[in-house]
Amino acid sequence: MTNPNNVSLNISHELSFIGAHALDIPTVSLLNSDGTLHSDATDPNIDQDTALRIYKTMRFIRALDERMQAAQRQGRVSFYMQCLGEEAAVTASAAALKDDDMIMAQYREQAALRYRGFTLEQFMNQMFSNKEDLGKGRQMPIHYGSQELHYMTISSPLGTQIPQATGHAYSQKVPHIDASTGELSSEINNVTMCYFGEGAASEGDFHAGLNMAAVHKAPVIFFARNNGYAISTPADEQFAGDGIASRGVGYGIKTIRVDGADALAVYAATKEARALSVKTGEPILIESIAYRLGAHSTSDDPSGYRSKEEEANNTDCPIARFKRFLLNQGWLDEAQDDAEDETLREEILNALKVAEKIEKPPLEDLISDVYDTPIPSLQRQYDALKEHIKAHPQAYPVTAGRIK
Amino acid sequence: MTNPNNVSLNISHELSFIGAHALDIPTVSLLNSDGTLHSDATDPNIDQDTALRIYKTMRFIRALDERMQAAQRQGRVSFYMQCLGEEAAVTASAAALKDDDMIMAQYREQAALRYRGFTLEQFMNQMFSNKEDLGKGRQMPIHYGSQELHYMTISSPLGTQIPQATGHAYSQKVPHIDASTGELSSEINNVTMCYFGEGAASEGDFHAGLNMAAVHKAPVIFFARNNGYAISTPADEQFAGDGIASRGVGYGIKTIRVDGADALAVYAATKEARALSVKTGEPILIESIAYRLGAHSTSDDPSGYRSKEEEANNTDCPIARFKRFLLNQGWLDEAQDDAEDETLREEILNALKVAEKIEKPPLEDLISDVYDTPIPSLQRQYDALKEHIKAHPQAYPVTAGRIK
Amino acid sequence: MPQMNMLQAINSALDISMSEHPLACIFGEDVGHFGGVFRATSGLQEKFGKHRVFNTPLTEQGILGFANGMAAAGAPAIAEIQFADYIFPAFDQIVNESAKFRYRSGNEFNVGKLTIRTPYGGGIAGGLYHSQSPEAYFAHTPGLKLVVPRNAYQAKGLLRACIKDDNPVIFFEPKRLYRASVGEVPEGDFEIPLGKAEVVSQGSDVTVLAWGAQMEIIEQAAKMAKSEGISVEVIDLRSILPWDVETIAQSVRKTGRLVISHEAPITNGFGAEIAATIQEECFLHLESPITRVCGLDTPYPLALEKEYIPDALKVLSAIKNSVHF
Amino acid sequence: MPQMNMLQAINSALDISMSEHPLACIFGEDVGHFGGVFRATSGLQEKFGKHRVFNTPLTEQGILGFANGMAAAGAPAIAEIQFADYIFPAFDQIVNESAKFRYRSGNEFNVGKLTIRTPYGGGIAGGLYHSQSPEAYFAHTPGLKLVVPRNAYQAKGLLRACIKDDNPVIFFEPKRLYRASVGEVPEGDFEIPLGKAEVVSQGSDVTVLAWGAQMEIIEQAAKMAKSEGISVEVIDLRSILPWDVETIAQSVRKTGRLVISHEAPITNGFGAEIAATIQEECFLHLESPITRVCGLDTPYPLALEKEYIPDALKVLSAIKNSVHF
Ligand SMILES: Cc1ncc(C[n+]2csc(CCOP(=O)(O)OP(=O)(O)O)c2C)c(N)n1
Ligand SMILES: Cc1ncc(C[n+]2csc(CCOP(=O)(O)OP(=O)(O)O)c2C)c(N)n1
Ligand SMILES: [Mg+2]
Ligand SMILES: [Mg+2]
Repeated sequence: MTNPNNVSLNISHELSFIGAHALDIPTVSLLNSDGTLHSDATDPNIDQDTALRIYKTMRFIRALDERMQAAQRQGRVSFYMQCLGEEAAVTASAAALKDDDMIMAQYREQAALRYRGFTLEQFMNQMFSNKEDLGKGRQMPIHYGSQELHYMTISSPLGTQIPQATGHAYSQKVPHIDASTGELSSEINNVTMCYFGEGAASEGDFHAGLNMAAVHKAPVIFFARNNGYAISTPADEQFAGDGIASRGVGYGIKTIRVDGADALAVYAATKEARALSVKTGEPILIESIAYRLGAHSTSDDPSGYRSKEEEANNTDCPIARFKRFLLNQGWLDEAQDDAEDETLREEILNALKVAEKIEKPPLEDLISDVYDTPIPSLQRQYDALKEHIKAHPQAYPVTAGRIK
Repeated sequence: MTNPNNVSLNISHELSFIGAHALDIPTVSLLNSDGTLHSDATDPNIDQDTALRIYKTMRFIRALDERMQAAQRQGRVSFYMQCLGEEAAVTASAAALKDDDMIMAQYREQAALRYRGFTLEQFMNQMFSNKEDLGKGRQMPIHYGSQELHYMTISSPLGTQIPQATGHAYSQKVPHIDASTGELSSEINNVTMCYFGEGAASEGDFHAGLNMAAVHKAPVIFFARNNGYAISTPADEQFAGDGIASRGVGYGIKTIRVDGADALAVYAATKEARALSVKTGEPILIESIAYRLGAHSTSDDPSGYRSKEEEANNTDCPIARFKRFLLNQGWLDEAQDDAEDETLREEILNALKVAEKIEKPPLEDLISDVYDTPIPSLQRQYDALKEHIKAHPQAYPVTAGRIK
Repeated sequence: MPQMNMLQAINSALDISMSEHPLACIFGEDVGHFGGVFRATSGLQEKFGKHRVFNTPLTEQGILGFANGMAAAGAPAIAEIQFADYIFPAFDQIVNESAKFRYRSGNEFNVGKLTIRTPYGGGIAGGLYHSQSPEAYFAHTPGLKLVVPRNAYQAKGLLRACIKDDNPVIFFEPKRLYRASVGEVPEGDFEIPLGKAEVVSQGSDVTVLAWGAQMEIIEQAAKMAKSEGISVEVIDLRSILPWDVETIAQSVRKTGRLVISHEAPITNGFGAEIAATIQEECFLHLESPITRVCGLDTPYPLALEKEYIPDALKVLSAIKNSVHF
Repeated sequence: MPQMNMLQAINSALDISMSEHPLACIFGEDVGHFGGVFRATSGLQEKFGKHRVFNTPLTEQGILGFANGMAAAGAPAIAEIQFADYIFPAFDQIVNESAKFRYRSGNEFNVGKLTIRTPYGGGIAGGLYHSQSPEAYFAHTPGLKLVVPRNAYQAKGLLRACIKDDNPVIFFEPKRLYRASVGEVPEGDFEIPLGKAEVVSQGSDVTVLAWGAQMEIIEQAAKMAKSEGISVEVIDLRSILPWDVETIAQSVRKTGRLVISHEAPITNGFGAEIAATIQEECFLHLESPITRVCGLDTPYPLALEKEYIPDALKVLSAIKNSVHF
């Protein structure tokens, strides 16, 4: 569009409005519910190792989610969030990335982290905010992060990671730009993957992040998890457009909508998106459609805001569907799988028992990392606190015994 | 869309992306540059009185703009912003409203205010921030506002008026809702008109305002003035979609793009938008395409960022085009018009000379209106200030003589 | 009088306010059918209709923008921000818009009918983003009023006053006390005036001042001090803006000593303003430096929350240091 | 040494920083080809390329979100907010994100490479929205550093230190002095350490403290006071966070008196924190109350700006009142 207003140039002399839903956006689905490919589907030719890695990740997350939900009910952890229903969306999209592509997630994407190799112990240490937690026990359960695994630590304020992902991705592109032409001189090594919910997509940060990515051609994949709810707020009280995908054209971003309970469709779409993005630098928007099968978090009970009928009509389990695919392919032995699942569940319970007994972080960690090194006033506050605790050790049992 | 994810339900088995510019958005134009209607154009059947009121408003604003630009160069006012090139966009859209529809503008819409009857003296008093200014001399020149004329006082932070317009419009709808059905029980009396630039449309507030208006069906007309520039930033460094209009579908908002230098097209589109909105409550997005013929403001010089060629290619004067239409209609006598313009320019100069001599607001106005009534601490600060000024009258010549 | 917890008291104030004005609306994330994540708006959508009590999309800047517009149209706009930690995306709409609306227009327009409700504060294992006490961020903003209740009774009376006040007000609700604070609260309408502190218990040796949930802590410290023979005058500030300089100054002129406590980090918290003003007002009466017992200058932590918070023991030590200076 | 005005000094610091790190980027509204509305980034796009010095869309929250992401990737991100009055849409990204990035992640990630530059302050007939001094809004936020230079030399040395510092820093530029402050500034690289105040001139009767453009005013007041026989110690705070308690306390222990002046409204401005801390640190040395000479508690006005600002005459009166208490 080579005119100052940056708009298309066709002129019309007739007064007519563009319809509120003028775009026709399909949902891409490849796998039937019985685990066979739709007859006319593009076969993504997934390899056996990747497929099994996806499957085992999903199975792990399901087991972890069930265990931790129960643990919260027992009062052993304060809070938990399950991924129920969205395991394929998260896992298969992460599988389509390179393992060193940065992931900037919202909070319900523990499966992507697991896919990268976050250990059972690491999950547990975070949730029990003990001294082994990489985050030093500072955030609520499920706020994971790992520099080593290129998984940005989760931040509770919604939407903030969206423009951050744009800036992060842009920075990865800079070394590939030929300063004289302004063009890419080589394929970009990494994309940045940005997950968010359809609720968070209402934040102003969403608008800024997508618009800037389009204008500056930042290699970022925006992965919108439309699971129908933001806590109690249903999608039709969240937006009036056709999902999140209908927004892509407003930013000039190539967009695709996928069945988020279909691991193959998610995998194929994300792989293609990544390939496009590293070649051109341009961002891609993917909207995944899957129903939040569980509660928002352990703090809520969806029976207060959604009907039994609706829940009964939406029970599509992405793990079961993918399992059928693997069985059809002959890549999985069901009996062995069941046995592994059994063992896994025991391991999880044991890891929980270990992690809940590990002591909390030391007092130093109350003030470290506010700055790269503590500023003088904070150091003084800390020294005074140490004296106070030494004077009243019985009141601060968690740290008193360990103060130097 | 009756599914929990609030998306259209067509399924595809083929992996293909929606193009970054999948919508084809025409620009509606009715008047030829010679002031005749395009042969296949929908005739909006504007009446003579309205047409002349539009024309005289535009002519007034052009004269005012030229005079005040010069006055700033002479150091008589500190700042000014011209409407050059966008007079038709602003005036004709305001003409399509009812005079008591609230207007929430950005800053370059003085023509809308004039159309409502803001007097030359009122313009001048604001720009000279004298004691007759309705705004009590508190804001920079061009930050007009009038409760009587339903024109919300201009606020410098960009984009903030967009969600405000949504809330304002929604509140006007509330009395028309039948509480038992949730449906409209009657046509809504008023819409809210919200003007903003294509630059301001990048703010997060834009996203919030449009999305909320669509979800809550607020009778608001979003009028995006795409004039190609935000200060020095050209539209193609502002967005990568097809103008602002391409965003409508993402919110589920009916949208139209008009030639903003074509008063008839703007009038017709806005009239139609208003009619739709009061009937259904739904918001409408109008994008006006017109080139900012002048500088951003008196603080800038566009030769630093746009080419002579571009400027030479974009000289479409909306006033001249509409004048030709009026002449064709036989509604205007050119000689009389020229004479009126002459007189007008003298009146403007005289009004300027009067306004610049009117004294500044009294000291009380430094602290009134922070709250409905001054809080005690502020009253104490004021009392101390009064004493200080009384002790040093020579240092505060503007107020010292008038302190009680 | 019936017993209510703080949530019930707030709900009752909202109910009365909605009945009072036909255009009044309550909105925010999840406040509709669900009644809010803490259930403060429970039952109100059923009573007043989906058009007057409704969920918004998830955008705090949008909620406040919408609220400003509604208030400017003359309708009571009662906006909820789900957690005070999430009020920052709305900062521009509050600080640059709500606070300056009347002034910049020369009173042609105003948003006096705006009330923002938001749960704040720690002590609930919420970590960085479910624990903040951001009142001081707003206290530097002429045009706003800021109010914090300490119990159910105060919550109802103050919230009613906020909604009726003709200025934009932020009402910070101490979420730790939502269910914990139970007491007698009149069923009907009543108001507690804004801008007035309350001397909760009289004393002669030292004045101790706080607001909101922190009142419980200083009252506990005052009791401990009493058993050590120190007589504490306990004051609830209640309004942060405007704040009641006179009541505090009068008390400090009597006791000669002042301890201020708040949960937020100490640096540039509202305690700073109080200390700065009172050292000036009471310079010749002060027998020891004014002391602040506050959160440390760190983000709000999780595992070491107990160490972080200004608890009764820390307040007690400050009281003793002040008295034995 | 060459003479530079403050804009040239800033431009030079930016130029050096861009040469130093191949991934460093400068971005913001109109900073590209145009060189910024004040021309602080003039010539830099031509020198370093459009991919490293570029205009952003008009979204402050986006600019800061983008900047946080870039800094998290390890690249120096130098973001400009066109006027400090427009920093509030980015408040959440700064206060909830930049400031807490390192802490919340246990130092797995950080945005230490972030520097925000923004012109602030009044005295230019800018009214409500081109005059604000919002430093105090950020001063309540552990994790941030805040810096304000008083002249061209300081601007270059401090900005270089901000960019090299491994924490997110906001650099407030006194726009009234952009062209007015001219002085000798080294062509080459140099740094002025953060967190250190500077005693600009020694005195014995009273300490007067300010920062940024307000330094000019207090220096003028100090001169006027001198002619009335009062010896003023003038201090430039330079860094608001962390701030140099020791230098101020030492001075006040010597003079026994303190006057603080800032342009921002008095209530909960950063003067409050200084007064609160110093009355505690220097309690036994204070001979008169610490006084603040600040903006009134109103939005920033236009026609009556002269009456509003804390000018030299007002500072002088406060000095005299302090000395003759
Ligand atoms: C800025 C902000 N506002 C509000 C919240 C509170 N909150 C936490 S999760 C949530 C709903 C998010 O819904 P969605 O984005 O759809 O993600 P989902 O939970 O469905 O995965 C809300 C409102 C928050 N964390 N941050
Ligand atoms: C929040 C905010 N950021 C920045 C500015 C400074 N500013 C004033 S006008 C302007 C450009 C606006 O461009 P556009 O919206 O296209 O309107 P136009 O001037 O073209 O009519 C900018 C950046 C501002 N006023 N508010
Ligand atoms: Mg959701
Ligand atoms: Mg523009």
